[in-house]
Amino acid sequence: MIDKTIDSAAQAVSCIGDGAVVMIGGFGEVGSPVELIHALIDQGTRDLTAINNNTGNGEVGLAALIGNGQVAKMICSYPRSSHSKVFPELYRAGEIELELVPQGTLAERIRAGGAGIPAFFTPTAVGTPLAEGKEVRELEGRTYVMEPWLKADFALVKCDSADRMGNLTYHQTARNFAPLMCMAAATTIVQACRVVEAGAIDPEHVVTPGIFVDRIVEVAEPVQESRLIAEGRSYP
Amino acid sequence: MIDKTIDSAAQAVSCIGDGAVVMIGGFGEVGSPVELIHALIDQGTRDLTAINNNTGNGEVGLAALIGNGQVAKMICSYPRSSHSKVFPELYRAGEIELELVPQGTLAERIRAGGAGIPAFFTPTAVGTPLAEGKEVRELEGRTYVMEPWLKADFALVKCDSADRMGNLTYHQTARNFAPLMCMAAATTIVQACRVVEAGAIDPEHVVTPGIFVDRIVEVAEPVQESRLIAEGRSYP
Amino acid sequence: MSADSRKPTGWSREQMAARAARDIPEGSYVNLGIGIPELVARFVPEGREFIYHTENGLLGMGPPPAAGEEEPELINAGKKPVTIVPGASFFHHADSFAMIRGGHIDVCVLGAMQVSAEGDLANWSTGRPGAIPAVGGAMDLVAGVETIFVITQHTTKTGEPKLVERCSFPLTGKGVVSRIFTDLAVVDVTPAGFRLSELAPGVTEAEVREKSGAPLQPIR
Amino acid sequence: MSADSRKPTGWSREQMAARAARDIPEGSYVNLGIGIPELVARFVPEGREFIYHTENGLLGMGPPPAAGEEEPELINAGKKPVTIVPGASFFHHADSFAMIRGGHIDVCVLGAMQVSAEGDLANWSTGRPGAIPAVGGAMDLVAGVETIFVITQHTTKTGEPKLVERCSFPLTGKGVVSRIFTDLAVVDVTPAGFRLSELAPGVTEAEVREKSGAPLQPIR
Repeated sequence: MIDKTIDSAAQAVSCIGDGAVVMIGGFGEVGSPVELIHALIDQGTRDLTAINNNTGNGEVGLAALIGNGQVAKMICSYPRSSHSKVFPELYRAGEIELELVPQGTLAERIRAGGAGIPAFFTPTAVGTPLAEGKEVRELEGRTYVMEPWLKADFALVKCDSADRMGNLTYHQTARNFAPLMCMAAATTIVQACRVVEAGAIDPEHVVTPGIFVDRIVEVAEPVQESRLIAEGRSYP
Repeated sequence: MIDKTIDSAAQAVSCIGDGAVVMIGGFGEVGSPVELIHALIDQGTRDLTAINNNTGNGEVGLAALIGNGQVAKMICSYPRSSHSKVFPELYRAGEIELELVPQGTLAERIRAGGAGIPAFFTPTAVGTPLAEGKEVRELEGRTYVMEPWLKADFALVKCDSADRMGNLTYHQTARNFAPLMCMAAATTIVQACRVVEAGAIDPEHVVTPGIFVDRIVEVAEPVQESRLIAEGRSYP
Repeated sequence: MSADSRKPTGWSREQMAARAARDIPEGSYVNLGIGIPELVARFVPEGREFIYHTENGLLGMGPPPAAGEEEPELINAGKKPVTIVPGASFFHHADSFAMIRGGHIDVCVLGAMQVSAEGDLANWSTGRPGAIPAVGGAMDLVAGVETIFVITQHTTKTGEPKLVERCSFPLTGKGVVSRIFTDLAVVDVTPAGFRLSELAPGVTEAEVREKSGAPLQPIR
Repeated sequence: MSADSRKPTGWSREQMAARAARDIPEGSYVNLGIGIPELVARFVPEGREFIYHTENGLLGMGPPPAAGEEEPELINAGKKPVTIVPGASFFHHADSFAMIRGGHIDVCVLGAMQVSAEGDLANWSTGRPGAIPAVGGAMDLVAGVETIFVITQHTTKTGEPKLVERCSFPLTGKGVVSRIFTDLAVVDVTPAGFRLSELAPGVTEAEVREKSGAPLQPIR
C-alpha cells in the first residue's frame, strides 16, 4: 500500500545531503515549513542552494538556516525584511551568493521545472538590469527575455491537510509557492497540520495531487514565526 | 455592482462576429458547452477558427457547427471520433483547414496565451512531422521544439457553479480545457448549471477565479450530446 | 492664494490616494503596491466596485481586519493582515502572476523612486554598493498590467525631483507609467513627455515645474 | 511443441496485459493508452498498488462502473466511463500534461502500429492521403514518461511485421520504447537493437524471428 507518511521531521529531511538545491515554500512567514527547516538545522546540512521568495525573519526558520551558515546561495525575489538582519549582513560580507529573480518569473520558472518546460519567454524585466546577459527576442512586435526552468533536489512545504497518497490542501494565502515547488523537486517533503484518510479530501478540492509528493510528516500545531520573534526566540 | 450574468445563451454569444477565433471547452462531449454552440449556430456566425480537443460527435454541438459550414479552421489534437463523419468529410473535400497539435502542447499553448508567455520549449513532437518547420533547440543536452502561445477572441465553456463575479467550479473530468481557455480568451462566455450568490463558493475551492470570466448564462439542465445522438437528433 | 501663503497647500497622502481612486473605472481588477498605494483601497468612489488582487494569491481582498481579528495566514503582498470579500478566491503564485503577466489586471498603483518623461519607472533599487536589491513583483506588474498609475511625493525628502528626464536608478520597466499622482499635481506621461493634468489646491504651475526634473506640457 | 501443432500458442490480449502489469513496480503512477493497454488495469499483481492517471484530468482512476452506474462526466482518455478510487483528484489539462511532460508519470503502456529497433514508435497516423491524422496525447506521453511499454500483436492483420528496422509510418517519438509485449514474446529495445526477453507458451524463437522485421538478439 502506498503510504507516504513518516514519523518525524528529522526522518523526513534525513535524505537531504550537503550541496542540495532546496525549494522552501512560504511568502514571508506564511506557509513557511518552520519545523522542517529546524530539522534541517539540527541535521547541519551545508552548502545548500535555497529557493524561497524571501530570506526569512528574525533568527528562526529560514533566517536561522541562513544564519547558521548552511546556505551558500539564495534564489529569491525579495531578500529584505523588517525583521531580519541575517541575510543582509552575510550578503554585505560576501559570504552568501544571491540570484535575484522577479517574483512572477520565479514562480513561472518553478512551474516550468515541474511541467517539463526547459525555457520560456516573458516580458518581465526587459530593459532592466535583471535581463542583462539573457537572450532577448522580439515576438509579435514586443520584446521578451528567455528564462530557464528552475528545479530542485528537494522541496520543503507546509500544507493544511494531507492523505497517505500525498494529496494536499492549503489554508488561505499559505498556498503561495508550495504547489509549484511540489512539482519542481525530485523529492517533495511536506509538513501537514493534519493527515487524513485517503478519500477524505474531496477530489474536486485537492490542490496538490499526490503524484507530486514523496514524504509527509504531521505537525499538528506548527509554530508561528512572528510569535517566536515576539518572544525573542532564536534557533537552535 | 459587478454582475456578469446574462439572460440567454443567444445574448451571451451575440458579441461573436464573423472571423472570430473561438476556444470551445470539452473533451469529447464531456464539458462541451452545447447550448452556447447551438446559440452560435442559430446566429449563423461564419469563418470561425475553432479550438477544441476534438471535432464533435454526431450532428449536434461542435459537429453541427462544423457541419453548418461555420468553421473555416480547426485547431485540435484528435479530429477522429466514432460518432462523427462531419469533420472527416469536409476535411477530405478540402473544405476545412486543420492544425493538428499534440494534446499536451495544445493545453500548454492555451495556458501560455492566458499567462502572457508568448513561446516556450517542449520535448513533445521532436523528431516527428508535427515539429516540421518549427524552431528546434538543444538545452541541457536534450532537443526541444519552440511552440507559440494560443489566444482567442472568445472562449465558450461549461461549468458547474458560477457566481456573479465569474468564479467557477467544474464537475469531475468536465474540467479539462475550460480553466485554460477562460484565461486565454479576450472574452470568456460561460454556461453554468447553477448561478449562486457571491461567497457561496468556498474561496479555497474556486477553480477559475472571476477575473478570467466575462459573461455567464445559467443553463440548469444542459443536454447530453450522447443522448441527443442516441435519439438520432441533429441541430438545428 | 499665493505661493508664499501659510495655508497648507497640496494633497495629503490620503488625498493623493482618493484622487487616484477616482480614475479607476467601475468593475476594475486592481493591484495596489506597498505604501501610499495601499491607501487607495479606502477610497472606492460611491457606486463603484473594484476587485483587489494581491500577488501572493488572493483575488477579492477586503480591508484590514479589526485589531484581534487577524488571521495569521491571510496577508497581502506587504505581508500585512487583510480580509476577504464575498466572491474571493485563493490560488498559487503561478496562477497569480498569470493574471498579472497575462494582462488580466486592469490597473496597478505603485510607488516610485523616479519616473522619467518617457514613462520609465525606477522603484526597486538605488543601485548603490551595499544596497540589498529586492524586486518582488514590481517588474512583473509593470510588464503585465495595461494601466500603471504611480502615487508618490513630488520630490524626495531632500528635495530632489522624482519626475526626471531619465532615471538614474536601475529601471523597473521602460515606458510603463501612464499617470502620476503627487502631493502637488496629477501628471500624465504622453508621447511628448510629461503633461500637467491637474493642480492640487493652492499649488501653482510654476511650483510644480520648479520641483520637476523635466519639462511639463501645460494643462490643456 | 512444433510450430505446426494445432494447440493454441502465444498470449491472448488479456495475457499480454497481465504480463505487462507484472513489470510495473509497486506504487507506480501509470498511464494506459487506448485499446489493449486499457486491459492492464484489470491485472494489478497481488500486493501492489498502482495509481492510474488519465490525461483528461484524473489521478486515481478506478475500474469501469457497473452497467447503469455510469457518471456522464467521469470518463477516461478513451472517452469511456470510469470510476474513482479513494485519494483521487481532478485537475485541468495543463496540470495533467505537466504530470506527463514533467516526468512524474512512471510508466505508460501504449499500442503501436510500428516499433523500430532503435525504439522509435509510430502509433498515430499511416500518413496515407485521405487519412485523418489524430495524435491526441501520444507524443506528449512518449516525450515525458520515463518507461514506455508497448502492447501489440506481433504482426498486422495482414501478417506484416510491426517490429521493424525503421518505421515507415510517421513517428510518434524517437527512441522512446523500452519493452514490447506481443502475443508471441516480450522483446526489449537495447542499444544493440531488439532482444528477445521471453517467449509466450508454445512459441519458438524461430517463429518470433520470422514474424519480425528486424534482427532479434537471443534470450540471455
